[in-house]
Amino acid sequence: MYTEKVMDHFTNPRNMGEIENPSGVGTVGNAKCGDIMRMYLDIDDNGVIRDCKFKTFGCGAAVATSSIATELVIGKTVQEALQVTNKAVVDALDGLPKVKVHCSLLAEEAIHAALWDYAEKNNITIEGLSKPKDDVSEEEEEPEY
Amino acid sequence: MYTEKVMDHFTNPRNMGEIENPSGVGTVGNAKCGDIMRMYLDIDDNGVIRDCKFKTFGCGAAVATSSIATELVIGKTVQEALQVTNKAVVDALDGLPKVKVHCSLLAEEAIHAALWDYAEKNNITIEGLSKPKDDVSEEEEEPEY
Amino acid sequence: MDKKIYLDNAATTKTRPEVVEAMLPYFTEKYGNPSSIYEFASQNKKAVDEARSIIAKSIGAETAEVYFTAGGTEADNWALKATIDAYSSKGNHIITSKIEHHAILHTCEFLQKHGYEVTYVDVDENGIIKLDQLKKAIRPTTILISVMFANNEIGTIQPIKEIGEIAKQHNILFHTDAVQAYCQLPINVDELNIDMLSASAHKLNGPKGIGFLYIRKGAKLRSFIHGGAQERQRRAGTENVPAIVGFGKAVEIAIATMKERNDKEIELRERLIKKVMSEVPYVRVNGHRRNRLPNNVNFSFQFIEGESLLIMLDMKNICASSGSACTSGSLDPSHVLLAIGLPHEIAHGSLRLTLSEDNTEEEIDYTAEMIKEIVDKLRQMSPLYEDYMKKKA
Amino acid sequence: MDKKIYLDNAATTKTRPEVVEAMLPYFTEKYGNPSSIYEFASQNKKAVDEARSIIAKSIGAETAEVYFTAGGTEADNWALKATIDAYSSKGNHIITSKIEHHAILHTCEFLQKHGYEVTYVDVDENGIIKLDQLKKAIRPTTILISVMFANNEIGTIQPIKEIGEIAKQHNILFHTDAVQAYCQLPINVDELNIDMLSASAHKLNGPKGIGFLYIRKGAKLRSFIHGGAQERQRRAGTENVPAIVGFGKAVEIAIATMKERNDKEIELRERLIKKVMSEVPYVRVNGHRRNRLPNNVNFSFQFIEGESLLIMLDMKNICASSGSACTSGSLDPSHVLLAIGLPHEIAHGSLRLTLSEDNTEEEIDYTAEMIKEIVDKLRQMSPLYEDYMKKKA
Ligand SMILES: Cc1ncc(COP(=O)(O)O)c(C=O)c1O
Ligand SMILES: Cc1ncc(COP(=O)(O)O)c(C=O)c1O
Repeated sequence: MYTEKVMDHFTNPRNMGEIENPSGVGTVGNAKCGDIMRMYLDIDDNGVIRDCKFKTFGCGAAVATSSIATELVIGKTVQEALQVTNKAVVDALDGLPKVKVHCSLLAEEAIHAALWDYAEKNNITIEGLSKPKDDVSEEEEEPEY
Repeated sequence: MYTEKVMDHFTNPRNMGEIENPSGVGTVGNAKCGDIMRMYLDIDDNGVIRDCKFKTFGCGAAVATSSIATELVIGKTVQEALQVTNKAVVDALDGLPKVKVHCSLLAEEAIHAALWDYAEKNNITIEGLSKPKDDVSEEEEEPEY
Repeated sequence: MDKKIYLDNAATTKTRPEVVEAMLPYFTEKYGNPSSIYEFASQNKKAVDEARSIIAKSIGAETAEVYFTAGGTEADNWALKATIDAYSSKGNHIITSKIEHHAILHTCEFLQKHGYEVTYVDVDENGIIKLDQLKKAIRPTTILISVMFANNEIGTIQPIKEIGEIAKQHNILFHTDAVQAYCQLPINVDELNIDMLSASAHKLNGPKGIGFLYIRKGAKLRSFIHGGAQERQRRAGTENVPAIVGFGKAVEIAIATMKERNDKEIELRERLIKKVMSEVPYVRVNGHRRNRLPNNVNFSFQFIEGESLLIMLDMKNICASSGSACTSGSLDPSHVLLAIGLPHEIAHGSLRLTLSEDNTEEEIDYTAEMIKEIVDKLRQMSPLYEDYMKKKA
Repeated sequence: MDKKIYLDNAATTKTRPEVVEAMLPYFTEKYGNPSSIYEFASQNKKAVDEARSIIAKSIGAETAEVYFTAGGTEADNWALKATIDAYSSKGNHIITSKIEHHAILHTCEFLQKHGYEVTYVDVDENGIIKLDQLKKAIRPTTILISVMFANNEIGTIQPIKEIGEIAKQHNILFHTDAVQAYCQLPINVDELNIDMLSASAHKLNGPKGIGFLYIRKGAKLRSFIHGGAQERQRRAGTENVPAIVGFGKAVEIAIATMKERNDKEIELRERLIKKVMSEVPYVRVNGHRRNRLPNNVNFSFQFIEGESLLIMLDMKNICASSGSACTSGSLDPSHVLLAIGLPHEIAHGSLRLTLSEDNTEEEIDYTAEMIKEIVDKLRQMSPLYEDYMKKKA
């Protein structure tokens, strides 16, 4: 079902855990659809993401996308991090099953949510960032009966 | 599908053939439903069936019922022959598949038709014998869709 | 002959040993449910998709256009009943032929009882559908044309390309029951404008209980069997993995050997027809002489009845059929033979012999001889023959 | 452990070697079509009827009341859709439960789109149907009650006898989906007033792709799959002889070993439940503690999600399921777990382990250990667990 990359990130998640006193933290998803992602960011004075950690309640893809997303943003500036799209996440994992693509959206949204929190805490505006919904849904192919 | 008895009478039919100048001959059934039986009777002056022969166009059961029917009537009086029912024919063959029971009716009717012919030729009435239909049909179980 | 001579390959075929070999691991070793998440079972999903891909390629389709069913009958039922449902806003009229298999005809009767209209187009004396009649039958409410690729009794191959074109011109969905033609004839669904196609594995040396329905991408189609999310949510029920794998294997072999088999079968077929025609009087060959399945021979013998003939052939170790196997037990003569214009008593005297590459010339010669002997014997018993001879004399 | 531990017998089972053995001759040797007239093929009819007779006996039915299908799903579809048709003059209302398999639920949804009315009766927290609600749901137009014998996810066994009595009192047909219960529990259709019953061979160490529908004599029933005259003109399609023979063999063995298997499975089941309950916090057992299938264990672990758990178990060579296999790929938590009142996040953290007599105590102990280890690990990753612990602290 999953690529080797996904399995690797699921079984050996990178940057799993919490950051104490994070610069920003964001939680997205909901238990109803079975995925909750929380991202912690540690951002230095130059707006560079020094560290990023995650906690995730969800399927293998949810864990893997969280894990790879942390890797993708660490070392990036806030503005660069904002450009990490769900597509980048999927590509970095060598693809995701169609029914799991929503997990990558969730990862994108989690980063955005953490950045939003950082912006609010610091009373700044990050260009291109809008208040994230805390729920992510996606149109699904309706089965026809 | 068929009992041993049926197979025996089908593969070694008894009294198959014609009788020249028969006392009576009767043909029943039709090609549409795939069965035609012809019975020849040789009846002596005392009204005893001296010989009986058949020709049949039809399935294995049709041939076997014709064959056994000839055996059942030979040596019998006309009145006795009239009592040879399709049930007697089926029993004598150790049974017939349900869809083939109509063949035994055909055999009964063929005997009756030949007896009718004999009666007409001799200008007599045989008690209990009415003019046979020359077609025999039976109600079939209607498949439900 | 001591050995059984099997000449009923249109009824069913022997499963190839290679096919059984391919299936075996999926019973006791790789038995997992392909829908399961763990590797042990999900590898079976790959096996299923491999078979699907072999089959898709064999008719020039995409893998995602092939849906497994429990056989040809289910595929036919699905194609007709579910189409109706999906296109009911457009109309309620179906066109088919008079010589379809009962899987189509009885389904059409069912639909007629439920408010749908069906036109049964005639065929000519060779069993070829009357295209002008078919064209005339088209109405604005016509939602489906279903015409079989090749007939199971008389072997006649229909002008599928022409029918496909007509359907396309009128923007009507075209389904073909290819249960007898699939893997016996080359089929390309795009070239022939086929939108849906039914097939069954046990007709091509695959296992029983598995078939498929090809559905062209874009065709609206509903499920016929509802339940779990198998077959892309179109056909529910735990996948029959061993049978699917066996089906794939059987198709792979059948496609690779098609030309060779056809050649051999046609040779044997012509040998049998020639022998019987020259040695038995009052006989005719049913079906088109050229546009026919390579392995199909269908005779009508005057004055005798088919079942008797079959039983006597059986006693000589020859397995044959007098119509479609499914309808034996019925008293009516074959609807196909009536549709090509045979009178009832001639239709009753029909014999279908469907060959395989495993048959030998020796078997064919022996069969012709036995046919002659048995037909003679049955004619001696026949009141119809008696009448005919007396009239002639 | 190096060896695979298969704990997903509700999804499908290993076909018994004896069953495969029984099937094998029917592929390459006795391959004839049972509808054919010649001895070579008609002996297969006997083989089919022998299997039918074994199966009929196993539920106290008559041989002629058992009809083979391609599986449990087809049997369910048939029972519901064709009944509707036969009893439509009486009414258009069906009663079923909220925890049926999708083969029933999606079929009901289909029927609702076609003008029929369906009442889905609630179950209690253990998954037992609310009989008072069922009684109240009965209308003059109710033509069918369909309630599953035992649930495929949580293993709860329904009060079938009571439901059968209610149905009988009201002169309503009663169908039960016994796919999970058949050959796991004793079933007598007369004692339980069952009019129709669905079963599937691959759940009891038989082959995939074969099942049956029991239909009580006298019940009006139409065909669901139309075509040839097979199965007494009720279910068309060339008989899947090898699978039918295998089904018969599997039932024969399963019935003979039922008691013994039940005892062993219950012992293992209780061992597993006890171990996990005592070693893992924040866990619950779903389903009725006593009225449950001998081989079914269903846990919900708080704060974690089922798929992750499954994949990690898979990496430890343990095959399990987080719901019905057919629905994996879906994002929604199991409708069964929601129906027994679990909140979404708890339902998502569920794990189904369905045992067989082949499992060992060692396997069970290892599984319990792995569950503990993995649940711990996943909770360390879980933001829900983090929040809970912080709140608690
Ligand atoms: C033309 C045709 N259609 C449909 C079928 C039905 O196929 P199956 O018996 O595999 O369901 C057959 C064979 O019996 C057939 O010859
Ligand atoms: C309760 C229940 N009903 C129906 C089915 C469907 O059976 P099958 O997959 O054999 O069609 C299953 C199994 O998947 C089941 O557990």
